[in-house]
Amino acid sequence: MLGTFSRSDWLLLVIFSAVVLTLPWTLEPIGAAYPDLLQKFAIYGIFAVGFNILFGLTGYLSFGHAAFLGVGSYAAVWSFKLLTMNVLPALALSIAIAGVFALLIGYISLRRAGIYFSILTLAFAQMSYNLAYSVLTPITNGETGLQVRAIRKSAEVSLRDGDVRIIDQALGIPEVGVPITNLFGMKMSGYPGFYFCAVLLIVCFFIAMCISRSNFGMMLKAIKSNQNRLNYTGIHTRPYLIAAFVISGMYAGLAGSLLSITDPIAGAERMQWTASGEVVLMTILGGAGTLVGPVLGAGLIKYAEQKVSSWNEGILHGAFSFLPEPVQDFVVEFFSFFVGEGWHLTLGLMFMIIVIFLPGGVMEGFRRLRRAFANGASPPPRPVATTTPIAERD
Amino acid sequence: MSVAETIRDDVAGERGFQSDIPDRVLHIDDVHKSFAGLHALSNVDLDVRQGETHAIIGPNGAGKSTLLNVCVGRIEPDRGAVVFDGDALTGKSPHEINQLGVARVFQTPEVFLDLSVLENVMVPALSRRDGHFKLNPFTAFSGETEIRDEAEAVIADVGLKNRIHMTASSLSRGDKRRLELAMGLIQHPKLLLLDEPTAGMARHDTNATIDLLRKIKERGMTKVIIEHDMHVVFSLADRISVLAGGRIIAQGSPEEIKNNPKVKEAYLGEEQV
Amino acid sequence: MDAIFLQILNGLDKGGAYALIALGLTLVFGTLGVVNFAHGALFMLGAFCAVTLNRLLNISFERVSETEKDFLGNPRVEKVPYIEQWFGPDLAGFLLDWSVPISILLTIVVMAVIGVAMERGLIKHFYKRPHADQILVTFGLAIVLQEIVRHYFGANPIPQPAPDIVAGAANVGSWLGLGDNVIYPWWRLVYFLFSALVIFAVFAFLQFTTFGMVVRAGMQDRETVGLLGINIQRRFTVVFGLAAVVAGVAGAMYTPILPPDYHMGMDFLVLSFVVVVVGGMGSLGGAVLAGFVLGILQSFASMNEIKSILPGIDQIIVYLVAVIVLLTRPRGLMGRRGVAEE
Amino acid sequence: MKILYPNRRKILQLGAAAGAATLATPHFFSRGAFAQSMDYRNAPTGDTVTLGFNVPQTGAYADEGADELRAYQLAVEHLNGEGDGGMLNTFSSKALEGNGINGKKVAFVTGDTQTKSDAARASAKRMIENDDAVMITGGSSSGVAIAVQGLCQEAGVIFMAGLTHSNDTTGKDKRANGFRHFFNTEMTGAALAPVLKNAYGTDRKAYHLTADYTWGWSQEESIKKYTEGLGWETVSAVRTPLGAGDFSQYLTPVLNSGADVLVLNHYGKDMVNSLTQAVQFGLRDKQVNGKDFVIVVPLYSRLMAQGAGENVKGIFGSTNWHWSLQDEGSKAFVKSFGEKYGFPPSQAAHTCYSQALLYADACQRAGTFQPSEVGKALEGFEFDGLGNGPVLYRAADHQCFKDVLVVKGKENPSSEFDLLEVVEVTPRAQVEYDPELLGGELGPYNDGV
Repeated sequence: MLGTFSRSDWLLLVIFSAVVLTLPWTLEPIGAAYPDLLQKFAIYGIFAVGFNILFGLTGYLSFGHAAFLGVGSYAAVWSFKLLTMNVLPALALSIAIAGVFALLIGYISLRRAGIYFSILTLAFAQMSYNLAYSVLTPITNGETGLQVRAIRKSAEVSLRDGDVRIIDQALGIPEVGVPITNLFGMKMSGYPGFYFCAVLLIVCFFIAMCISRSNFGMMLKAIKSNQNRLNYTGIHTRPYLIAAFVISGMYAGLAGSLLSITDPIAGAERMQWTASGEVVLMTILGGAGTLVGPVLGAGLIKYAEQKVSSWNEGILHGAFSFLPEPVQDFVVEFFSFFVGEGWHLTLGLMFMIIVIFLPGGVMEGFRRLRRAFANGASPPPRPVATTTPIAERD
Repeated sequence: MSVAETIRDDVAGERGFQSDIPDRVLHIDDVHKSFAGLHALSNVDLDVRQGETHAIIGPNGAGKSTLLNVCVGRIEPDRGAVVFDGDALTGKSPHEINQLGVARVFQTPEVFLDLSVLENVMVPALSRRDGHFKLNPFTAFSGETEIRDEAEAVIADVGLKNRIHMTASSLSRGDKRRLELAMGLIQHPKLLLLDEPTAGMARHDTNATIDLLRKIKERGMTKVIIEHDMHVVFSLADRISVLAGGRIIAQGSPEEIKNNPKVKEAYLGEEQV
Repeated sequence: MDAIFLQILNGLDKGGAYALIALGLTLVFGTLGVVNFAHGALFMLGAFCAVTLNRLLNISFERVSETEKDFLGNPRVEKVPYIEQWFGPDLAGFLLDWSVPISILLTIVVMAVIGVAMERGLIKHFYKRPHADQILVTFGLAIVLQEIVRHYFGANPIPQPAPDIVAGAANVGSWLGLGDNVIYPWWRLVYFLFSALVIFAVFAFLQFTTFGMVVRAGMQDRETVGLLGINIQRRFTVVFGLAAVVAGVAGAMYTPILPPDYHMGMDFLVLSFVVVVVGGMGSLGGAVLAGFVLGILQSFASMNEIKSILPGIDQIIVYLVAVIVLLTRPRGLMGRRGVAEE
Repeated sequence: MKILYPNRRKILQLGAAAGAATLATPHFFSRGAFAQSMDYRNAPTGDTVTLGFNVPQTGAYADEGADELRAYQLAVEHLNGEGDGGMLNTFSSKALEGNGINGKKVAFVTGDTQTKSDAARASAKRMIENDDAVMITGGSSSGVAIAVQGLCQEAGVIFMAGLTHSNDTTGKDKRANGFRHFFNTEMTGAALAPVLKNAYGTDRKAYHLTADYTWGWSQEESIKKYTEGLGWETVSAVRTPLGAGDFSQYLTPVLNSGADVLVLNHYGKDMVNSLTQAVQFGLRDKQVNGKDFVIVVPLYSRLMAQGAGENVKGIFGSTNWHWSLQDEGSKAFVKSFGEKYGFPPSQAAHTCYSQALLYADACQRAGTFQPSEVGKALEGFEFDGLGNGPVLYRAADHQCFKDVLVVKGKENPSSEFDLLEVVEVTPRAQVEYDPELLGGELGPYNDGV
């Protein structure tokens, strides 16, 4: 496999890795270089890369991927509560359980295609969310979210409120208060947590790249292009689709697991349809079907959510303090519409502008820029229609 | 095998119709299909022998495409059976039928528009080699050199060599048809079903296609061709069946068909023979 | 028995609202082929038309009160609506009391304008684009619309009382010879009749006008209608406007039941999509049927007797039904082959 | 003022001094994780101290969040000696001098909780990790409060809870670094029950509609406990999905249940909708068992009650504070808030303002911002003049104990803000309970080093 990567593929991987690992330096100027946001970039990057394996390659739009994110989170926290604070079992457990869950949902949902498939996945995710929030509280701790606790003092305390951590106890690892997740003693919060997520993001990116360049990936692309034809070509498309669904479900489970690893709490709202919608938006915003696009999209949306929402008027006044007073007031007034509590408006406008002017997402923008530079002229309009523009030859 | 055997014997006994053909590959037995009361096919019996090129002709709406669709599993017949090489095709899904060795070339090109010409041809080749499903996310597509060589050869055969890296969506309609043909050929099917392979092609392209199909014939591939263009039909066919109003009204060698009065009647004013 | 009867009423009432929202959604999808995530926002805008009319009627001049003090202890500034001064307290009182039903007139005009503007300015360019793009752009638009509403009206729900005469509950039981405990809010009965009327009107419009015939033909086979040389563009615009108006009046009339807030469109969005899909994408009859079926099932699932057997069933019933329907009937209750399946 | 300044400076540096070694050093080498000299997390080094205000700015509680933010901004002004000083003048502790806290000017950063635990924690983390906030405060729901409280415990900063009413915040989920001024469902039950007895008698049958999540259950349990203690019977308690919108299918069964009291354990939008619809169903005008049918809304929010309009008339509930209170503290707060913003503050605004002041005062008295020291200054602290009469910050569970207001929807409101009237101020002694009752453990303080 490795031998058949082209030189540009290797280059992409190396550049991607370099960029991801240097984020704590490069994002400093835009105020995004702090552990939590960096972790979120990496985690949601993984989520979006995985989602893209399903949506970008096969064209099947799942509106329920958040369910796997949630299941992964819960599985990880339960691993912390029952087994050990070491993150490796949590990772394995999350991926496995999310995979099984995805197999179940995928097996049923993939009996349908198009918008019917989307609604089936949405229905499953919403059921998971509603139940997790209410009836399943013994497993999920409902609204408050499932948290890691101190070792319980007696078996009467419910497992929600007191942990057992069989492995850690057996190994005699001492605990003071509520312990922190670790990788063989290395704390998984802060920057070590980010680097852990970043390495996994690079691994996941690499796997996605392999898939995209593989026979399997080619079949998925052929499904997107013309599923019917593929059937007449002797390919049974459903197992391919189920495999893609499960793989992307496992990516989501991994992302959910990392959310719990960097911050050991799992809440039901991670499964809500808005969370599923978010990953769809990330992928389309960055550029569905491209490798880097989803990661970019994830970064953009998380940045808007975390940073744009925090720019209050005071900060705006600070930023525009070089302007004369009346102009400054006007400018601040104008911008406060879009930032702080208005950050949703910015997000909505961003969606519209990108999809209207750059149908292929941010990556499309980069392509156009590159073409513009290469040609030294204005970029040619991109053919949107897939019908044949060329008349009969001869 | 035994089911097919029985069917074959029954049919042979009942109808006394070309009693026993040892090298018969495809056997269509008493197929009926009606859409909302309209009989698209009734009592269709047809045999295709090993290695022959069998043309099905008939006026528009005669049921030719429906018959082909029944063969590839797109349409379930109301009654009757299609037996291929000992296996009943009726009730099988399209991919299973293809895996048995039946490939179809579509009338309106059904290619993978987002993929390149080369990829379009390699996908069916992989299907032939790996079967209907193989989980191989780490087998590099670009590492399939053997299949690529073969695909390139087939692409050259159909005359798309200089378009090999173009996206299929940017091909002209005629080129898409060549691509269709290549996708069928690369599977080396036991039986190739061609639905009007030259429709819409210019004359010299048509001739090139005829030459190509002749060449394949030499390799011993069995073919069923639905065709309007009598020039193509008479250049290629070993035997011809004539379909009209959902029934087979005549069957025989090109010479016999040419002189069959019923055929002339059915085609009167429609096509020049 | 009474309980079941009441739950059927509840179901019909809910179903009416679901059907009205789903109707426009499926109409737009069936004719224009556009998945409109901003449809919920149109429902919300309709509701805020009612709020706006109420505010307009309440435009006041200020008068410093001689006797009363405000919360800071300063003399209270009283507001007197201009209409009270112009028309006298009786008529003004009547107008304010009936502001929700009256607002339908305003809603129709405003929503038609918004619908046409939206179609001309944005949706039109997305007919040929993939559904994913349509979803993204309309979702973005929905966010923008609701943020604008929030900017002017705040995030809190705004009460919109029904006219006094239909504010209370009707003793339905006494009409039908059931017990005295069978009472039902007047306004909900009004809403049910209203939704039935609107649904009927839309169907009649599509059934008995030439325009409607073309639209129905378009839903069957868009390309052919285009080939007939009919100016399909203009008709699309009208269809979108119609869908916006239906969603809008549904929202305006719903305000006494659910005090509107800027987010109500999103709350209804997922549900209305489920209704449309259960009914079958692009099927008007299916949308109405599914609306009522889901409404009634949801009501029954909330009964204590059922919840005690299946805890949490009322939380998931809608989705559960959607899954079952889609697995047994691939294209929903009344969907056609090939629509939205690519 | 805080976030963009350093960044903009950094951009300028980037332009001016290319290759400067300082730039290449990431955040975490230069400060924080490896700086051992500090004895607690985010110790302020300059002449300002940064507080983090984490409130819902989008979603259903956005207006409440906006009101909280207004209160915080007012508090910051007063702490820095601007404005009229508000409740600083009536506060019993005189440690604060109007020159900031511990001589440092107060700066603040804001964030959006979106009323989601994940978003709230992410936003709090940003303030702690990126903006060096030394204390986090705010929020409008218990789920968020508990999630952020847990985070602050791990990170080693103080959390001053905003509006959170669930018992768990200072019960099962209490943390050493977390403090709550707001009351809880236990107190609501204890305060409300006697008033209900006086108004409606002891022979009542109650029907509960409860929002199906932790806070709803907590509320239902407390009200049941105290009303059943009075002799009321609980006919049924039905869980309703959060954000159900239309509650008709849950309301019709009430008609035939034989119940004569409907308890709505809902908050926010759920409360507005269920109350509006219950009134439409004629429940307020009904007669059952020879008695007038009544509705009770145990936790009132004046801001939210506005959404229910006239439907709140005559309906009992409890609240943490109300602007119509006539003590000096409340009057001072209403005056300075009203003059600045043009309308009276909500209970959410009041509790947030108080929390900001209480934190500042504790720091001042402790002489440091170190969480363990500040916490000790708050533990067992008795104060007055913040609008609730004499209050105790109990050491055992970091919960404030104060008088609880029982209110009723006003029959003849004089303005759009004048929706509730205080019918009884239940004295503190009556709502106190044993800290062991609600379980949980504070654990040790975490200074974050």
